[in-house]
Amino acid sequence: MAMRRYSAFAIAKEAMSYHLGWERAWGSPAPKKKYDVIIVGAGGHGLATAYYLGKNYGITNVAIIEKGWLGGGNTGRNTTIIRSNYLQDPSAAIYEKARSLYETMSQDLNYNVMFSPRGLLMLGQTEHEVRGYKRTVYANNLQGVATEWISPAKVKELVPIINIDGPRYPVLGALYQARGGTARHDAVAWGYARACSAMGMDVIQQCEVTGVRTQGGKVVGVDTTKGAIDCDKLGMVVAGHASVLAEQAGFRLPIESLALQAMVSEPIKPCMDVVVMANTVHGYMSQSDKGEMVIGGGTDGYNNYTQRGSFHHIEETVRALIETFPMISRLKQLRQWGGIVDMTGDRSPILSKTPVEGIFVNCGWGTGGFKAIPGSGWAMAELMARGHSPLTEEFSMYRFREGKFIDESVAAGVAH
Amino acid sequence: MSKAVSALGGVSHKGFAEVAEAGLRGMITVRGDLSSAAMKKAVKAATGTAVPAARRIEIDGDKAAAWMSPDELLVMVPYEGAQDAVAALEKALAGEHHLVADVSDARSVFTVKGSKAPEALMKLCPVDFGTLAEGEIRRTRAAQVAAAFWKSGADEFTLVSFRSVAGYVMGLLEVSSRKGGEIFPA
Amino acid sequence: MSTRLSKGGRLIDRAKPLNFTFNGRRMAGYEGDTLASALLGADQMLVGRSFKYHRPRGIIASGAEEPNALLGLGEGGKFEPNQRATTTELFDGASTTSQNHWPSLEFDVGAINNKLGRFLPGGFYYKTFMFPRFAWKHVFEPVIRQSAGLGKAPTARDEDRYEYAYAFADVVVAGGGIAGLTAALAAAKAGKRVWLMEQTAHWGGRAVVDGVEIDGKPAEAWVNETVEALGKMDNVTLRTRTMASGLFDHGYIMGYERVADHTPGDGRPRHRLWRIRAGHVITATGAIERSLSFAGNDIPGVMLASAVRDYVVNWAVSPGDRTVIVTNNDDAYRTALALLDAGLLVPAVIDARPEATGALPEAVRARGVRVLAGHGIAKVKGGKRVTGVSICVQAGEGAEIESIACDAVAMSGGWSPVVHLWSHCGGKLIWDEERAMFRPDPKRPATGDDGEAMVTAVGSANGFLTPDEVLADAHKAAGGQGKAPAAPAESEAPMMPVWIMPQGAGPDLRMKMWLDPQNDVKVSDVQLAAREGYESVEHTKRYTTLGMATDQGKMSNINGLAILSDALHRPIPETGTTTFRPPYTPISIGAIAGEARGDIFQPLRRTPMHAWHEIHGAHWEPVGLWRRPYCFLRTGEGVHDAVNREIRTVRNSVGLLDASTLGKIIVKGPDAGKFLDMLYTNMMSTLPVGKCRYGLMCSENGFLSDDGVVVRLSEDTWLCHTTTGGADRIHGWMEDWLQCEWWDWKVYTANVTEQYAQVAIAGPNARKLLEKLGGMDLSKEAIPFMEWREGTLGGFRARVHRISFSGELSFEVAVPASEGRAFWDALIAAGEEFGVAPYGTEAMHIMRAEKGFIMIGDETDGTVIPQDLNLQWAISKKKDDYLGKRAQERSHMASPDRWKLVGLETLDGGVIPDGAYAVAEGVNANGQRNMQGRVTSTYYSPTLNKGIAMGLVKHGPDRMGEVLDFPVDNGKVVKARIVDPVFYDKDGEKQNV
Amino acid sequence: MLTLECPYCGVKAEETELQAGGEAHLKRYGPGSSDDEFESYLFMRKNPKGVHFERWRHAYGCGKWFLAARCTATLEVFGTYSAQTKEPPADLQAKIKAKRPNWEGYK
Repeated sequence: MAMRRYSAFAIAKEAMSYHLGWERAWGSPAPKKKYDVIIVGAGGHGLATAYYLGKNYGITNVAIIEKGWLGGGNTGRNTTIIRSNYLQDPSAAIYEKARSLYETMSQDLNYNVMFSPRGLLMLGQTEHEVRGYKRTVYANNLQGVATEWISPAKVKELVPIINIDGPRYPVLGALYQARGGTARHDAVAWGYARACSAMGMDVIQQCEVTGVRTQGGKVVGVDTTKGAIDCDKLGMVVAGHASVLAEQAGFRLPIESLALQAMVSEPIKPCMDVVVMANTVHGYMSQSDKGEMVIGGGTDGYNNYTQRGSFHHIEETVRALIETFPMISRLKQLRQWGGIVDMTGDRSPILSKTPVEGIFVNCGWGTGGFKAIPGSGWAMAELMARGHSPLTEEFSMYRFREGKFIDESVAAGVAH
Repeated sequence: MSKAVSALGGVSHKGFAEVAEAGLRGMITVRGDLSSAAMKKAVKAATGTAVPAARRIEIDGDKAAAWMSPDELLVMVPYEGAQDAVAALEKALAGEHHLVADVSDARSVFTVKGSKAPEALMKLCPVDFGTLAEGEIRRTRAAQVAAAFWKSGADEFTLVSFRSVAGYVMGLLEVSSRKGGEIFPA
Repeated sequence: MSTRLSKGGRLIDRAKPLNFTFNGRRMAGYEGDTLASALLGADQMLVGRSFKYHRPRGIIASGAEEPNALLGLGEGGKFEPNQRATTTELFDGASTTSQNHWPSLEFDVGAINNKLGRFLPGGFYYKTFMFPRFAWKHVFEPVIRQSAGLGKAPTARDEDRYEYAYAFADVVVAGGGIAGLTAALAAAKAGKRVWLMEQTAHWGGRAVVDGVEIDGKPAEAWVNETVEALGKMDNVTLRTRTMASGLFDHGYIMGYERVADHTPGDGRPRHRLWRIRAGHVITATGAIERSLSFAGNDIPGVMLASAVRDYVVNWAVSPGDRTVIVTNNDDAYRTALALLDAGLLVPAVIDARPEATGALPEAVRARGVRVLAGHGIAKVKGGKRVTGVSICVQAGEGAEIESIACDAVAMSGGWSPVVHLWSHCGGKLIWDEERAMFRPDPKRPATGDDGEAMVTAVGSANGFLTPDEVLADAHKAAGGQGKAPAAPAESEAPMMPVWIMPQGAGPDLRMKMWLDPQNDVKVSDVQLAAREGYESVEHTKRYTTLGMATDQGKMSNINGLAILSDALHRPIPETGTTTFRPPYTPISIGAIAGEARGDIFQPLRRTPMHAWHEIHGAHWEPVGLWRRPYCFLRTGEGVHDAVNREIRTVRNSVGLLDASTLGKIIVKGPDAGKFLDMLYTNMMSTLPVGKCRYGLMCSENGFLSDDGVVVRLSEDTWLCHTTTGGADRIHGWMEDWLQCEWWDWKVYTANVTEQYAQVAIAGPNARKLLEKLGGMDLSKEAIPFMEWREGTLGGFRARVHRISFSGELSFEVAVPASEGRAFWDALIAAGEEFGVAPYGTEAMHIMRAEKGFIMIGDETDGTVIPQDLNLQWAISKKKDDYLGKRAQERSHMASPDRWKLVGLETLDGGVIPDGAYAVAEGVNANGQRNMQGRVTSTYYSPTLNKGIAMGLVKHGPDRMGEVLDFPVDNGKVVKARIVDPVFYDKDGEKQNV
Repeated sequence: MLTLECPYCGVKAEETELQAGGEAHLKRYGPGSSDDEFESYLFMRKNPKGVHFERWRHAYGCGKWFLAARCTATLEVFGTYSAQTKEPPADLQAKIKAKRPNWEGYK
């Protein structure tokens, strides 16, 4: 379907007719018999993969199949942080690719995803952490990622509500990425879905994959609740449920599914313009455009597919953040929720060919997937179209047997 | 042994319950086969009590033996008697696979007294005080640290923590027993 | 106007007047008032501005569903934004302010958005603000942020305290209305341990307002008797002001007790968060009345019919003098009766149903009130207050039939069971066509650890709306024996679902029908979302923000769902609901943190010498939960100077390090040697009794995880030292292997870390100092390097190890922790003549770096294997296996291209910045500069008077003498030469004297 | 917020008293094993949406590791048992099978 441009003028024009003239943002097609490429999972990563298959490689005979509603998994459940200040080369490359694509995403998609490069700080609260972050700054500068180490005074200037004096964990400085920030998570999925739909791709919601069909070690199609669909290539992009799908295709993945929780406070007037991560105390916080303080912490320790986590993680996060931001004690928690994240052996993602020819897998983003969406889609599209991509090279699912890890916990306690 | 001091020097606070650091206590970790004859004999000799059953503490005057796990006991004696008790236990268990370690100085002991003592503890420990049996020792956590406690008198609990966190535990107990914080005001 | 009536008010005590302020204006209320009832009693209907359009907002409800009446309450360290006035009890001196307006509530500049409303439909921001690119962050977003956000941010540190409490019960009943009381009594009589909580300060819920009769008594009397009976039962705990805020897995239910919100400053904790483990949960959480969607339904003065009744009956407050009632059910007629009973005017009841002939409508007619069946409100007139309503035919398009003057509208769109707790843990709902409500599906409850239902909904929370049904349901569900409490059966005519009023309203009217008055979501916005393909209820919610306000859509979410379903021509159950997430209503973040703040925010582990360090200038460094002195500052001394002084003291005379935090684990048994050989890369089974050996431990993934000195205490007993951070982790690791893999091996372990205070006495004068204490022969012959002896030193029971991490003559002495402080004092006293001084972790780090010793956490970071650090000498070649060995055989780990440990020396003698990378030529496939090494430790060495560093460099040990480039800040490049990592006393002569 | 009964001391402990330890009954592969075996041992996990056998430690209690059979989709706990076993006890397997007829069984 052709895409009508969004703009202030279009809104003004529609306002004259009570906005009755707006068209669907994306179609609601029935599946065709066969596609060149099927992407399983219409979350941010899956939709972005499809989008770049079309945009960069002209592959548009694509279906994106979604069990529930598009963007309804982790894309719509995260704390929307965008950053690329990773330590290891492969991570910095793909996250910086993603961050740079976020810069122009609203214009590329003609959909305001509200990318807000408001600046992101990772607090150094122990000597050990300071050393890790300084190392990251040096690495980033060689990787083409603009980060710097800033003083406690500068931290206080950027975040007036912060308590930098401890006494337990005084702020000793911060790793600062000025072009890190946030975006509106739902809009990312919706914007991609609209763009994919406009390229003639089929976004098929409420359609669960029930089996993967292979012939002679090669994929030939999938069985779904809306019937069998054939394909030449299959991309599995189902955060949280990757193991279940891999099992259907007959292989196993080095991942475990865990619950990760987040919460928001009631909205208040703007008091913090940047994103702050405090890894010593396992908490991070930003303020949304609605005014809610968006707070996240660590994962549960046990396998879980329920999208509900254990409350004590919320408690741990909150008490730590109160120590650093005393004012939040008098705010109220509005809502908490959970998502299922899949964790690999080194906590870094997998973008990889698989033992089945024609099947590609994108999973294992753990707690950090949202920020990677455009870069992940870009790289995955290249991998699927060309058979290789420099951005995915190191993220093979076979790296574990070689002992070639991409470990980001080196610099920080948690990798969100 | 005047050089030996407890972590907090016996500090106490009086809120709706009275909380106090109870001073040094001889404590010995004993690991081994709890059902063996040698173990029974060794414990009897050290504390005058039987080997406690699972989750039980056997008390005899100022001595006690508490069940810590299926292969571990905590033997309690007066602080001054700990070294002799270690030696005696070692001797009694010789020839059996076992481990005896003096941990008297690795622990802090607290008492929580008063009719509302459970109200202070139920703010800290995820334990059902309604079903806590007489003579039961409960290993759990007190807020963010490991602890064990048992009912040591009509209106009294004894709580043991690691020594390094004694200040934290006393902080917890003081805040939890502060007046006005009664959970079930009379 | 709204006003206080001269009589009545079952909850207020007129003998106890209370003063408070609203926006600085003094007002008065009574004890028993909520902030909302007090404001209404003082004729303050306008209480805030909406989120998006800044429209005037009045009080709508009387409970948790209130979307509008959110106030700033208190001042300074007791200020809290967004306090819901309807659920906050009035107290004397309360200082309240309205929110989200500038410069004032009456005149708000932001209301310009209201005028532009037609240009700001749902989701408009996704379609615009995209050009120019920088403008979102710098222009549009700041404006949007400033106009959103409701209450002011608190600025001061919270002055209140909070706490947790744990409770256990067989049955937890949430809600203290007649259903909850009935269920609690039934369960208690069955011998169950029962916990009953009620979110307000009062028992009884709606029944007491509505004048229900139970067992022949007025509800109020029955409630009082029942509460008294429950209070006498030992197996029952009753709790008011305690809201069941969330249900979590395995019957974990959270109770949010507002202990002292109504008595601030009385020394009690403000909130208590109950964490209750329930065998079974009964939700008796009642139902919430729905609004009706007619144009202008957001104008102050339009309220829920039940709320109007509550204000009149409970607080003797009349929201208006002339109240028009609009309804689709019989229940709203009770409000008419209550108003009439209070002597107020009801100009008309507008009933959307074609006819209204039930007992309640007839009773109202009998009091002379006009009942207009088949009619609706076309629109409400007024701006900051209702002035009248325009009446139309419900089945039409909104043409005005007549206009009725009034100053309040009481609306009722039917009732929605409160299903939040039921749903939090996965309980499912079914659509009840007849009652037009989602109610709990008893076939699909949330299940507990046993796989069985863990929640039962009762009463109106279960969809029963009349007292007779409610009581019977609650009694039965709780396993009640014998007769249930009974109420006379009431015959109410069926309600009629009304999702839009009038049914044929055009776009102009639909743009004025509010679904979510706080966030300004209107009927037209939901229809727009449906039109644009946001068909999933979650899409619609997120696109329009429906139900995302601080009330989470309690009042009108169902209306939105119905409108979405209608727009998509699909039945309501197919649309479903959004996910119910905890908390039921917002709970204070302070309560979630509990007692953990200030000194007890986290455990602080202290060594026996901690207090000494504190009073002697310790500059602390957190290491795990410990704090260790980084250095000891003397008056006027900087950190750097102190560290250098400490190093010189050790190198030239003698220093003391508190090493008590090092882990100490006893490993004992016939298989202990075999076990340690698996744990360490070294051979530990061959270590002779009396000797010490430095050992390495790897994870099963091959990476170096910990190191330390292992001591053989006796034939079958070893003592393993770990790093400070490693003690508990390594002990757990040992137990893991012993319990889960090699459970037939005879080995016991004990973590005795805290049993000992440990002090390193290091420096050329170390022996002399210790000899002054006396009691042991400390000569080289009696206790050679890397050996240990037990004895008495100066009267202290001591285990003395000849080990050195500084490269100097060094003794590490362990004494019982209880004597640690005395021992330390003795050492300080004995060392006075040598100028002894304590040294901290930084001096220790530098001295070990001077010696080329690696440090876990510096040279290792979880990606380093022992081979990288040239520690092959510590890896036994004789062993078939050790933890990590197989991993280290993998191709990447066995690669000769791994970065390896070397020393680094700058060409100019300066210090390389920490963490700097050495670059190689060119860039990689992703355009990143190639790297060939990095700095792992770097210091200024006062001993050598120059910078020294260690690093990992590709093929490093083969490249001695090569110079590497380390780009650092501002385009500068530091050049450093690859050298031997041992900078000081290469032959180790000093430590072995 | 789970509760699991420690089979050693009988305490029905809550999750904050426990430490989770991942999939149970992993067979250790050391030197001499193939790359496949070692990779499978250390990284490849069943991660089922359904019945899962897993390790827990009663960390704040008796300190013992034990094993649990738990459903990762509903969090139902079928039972806990000793860590000193190579595979789930037969009676537990039978109990699970009875409750979940579609369960493909252990392994």
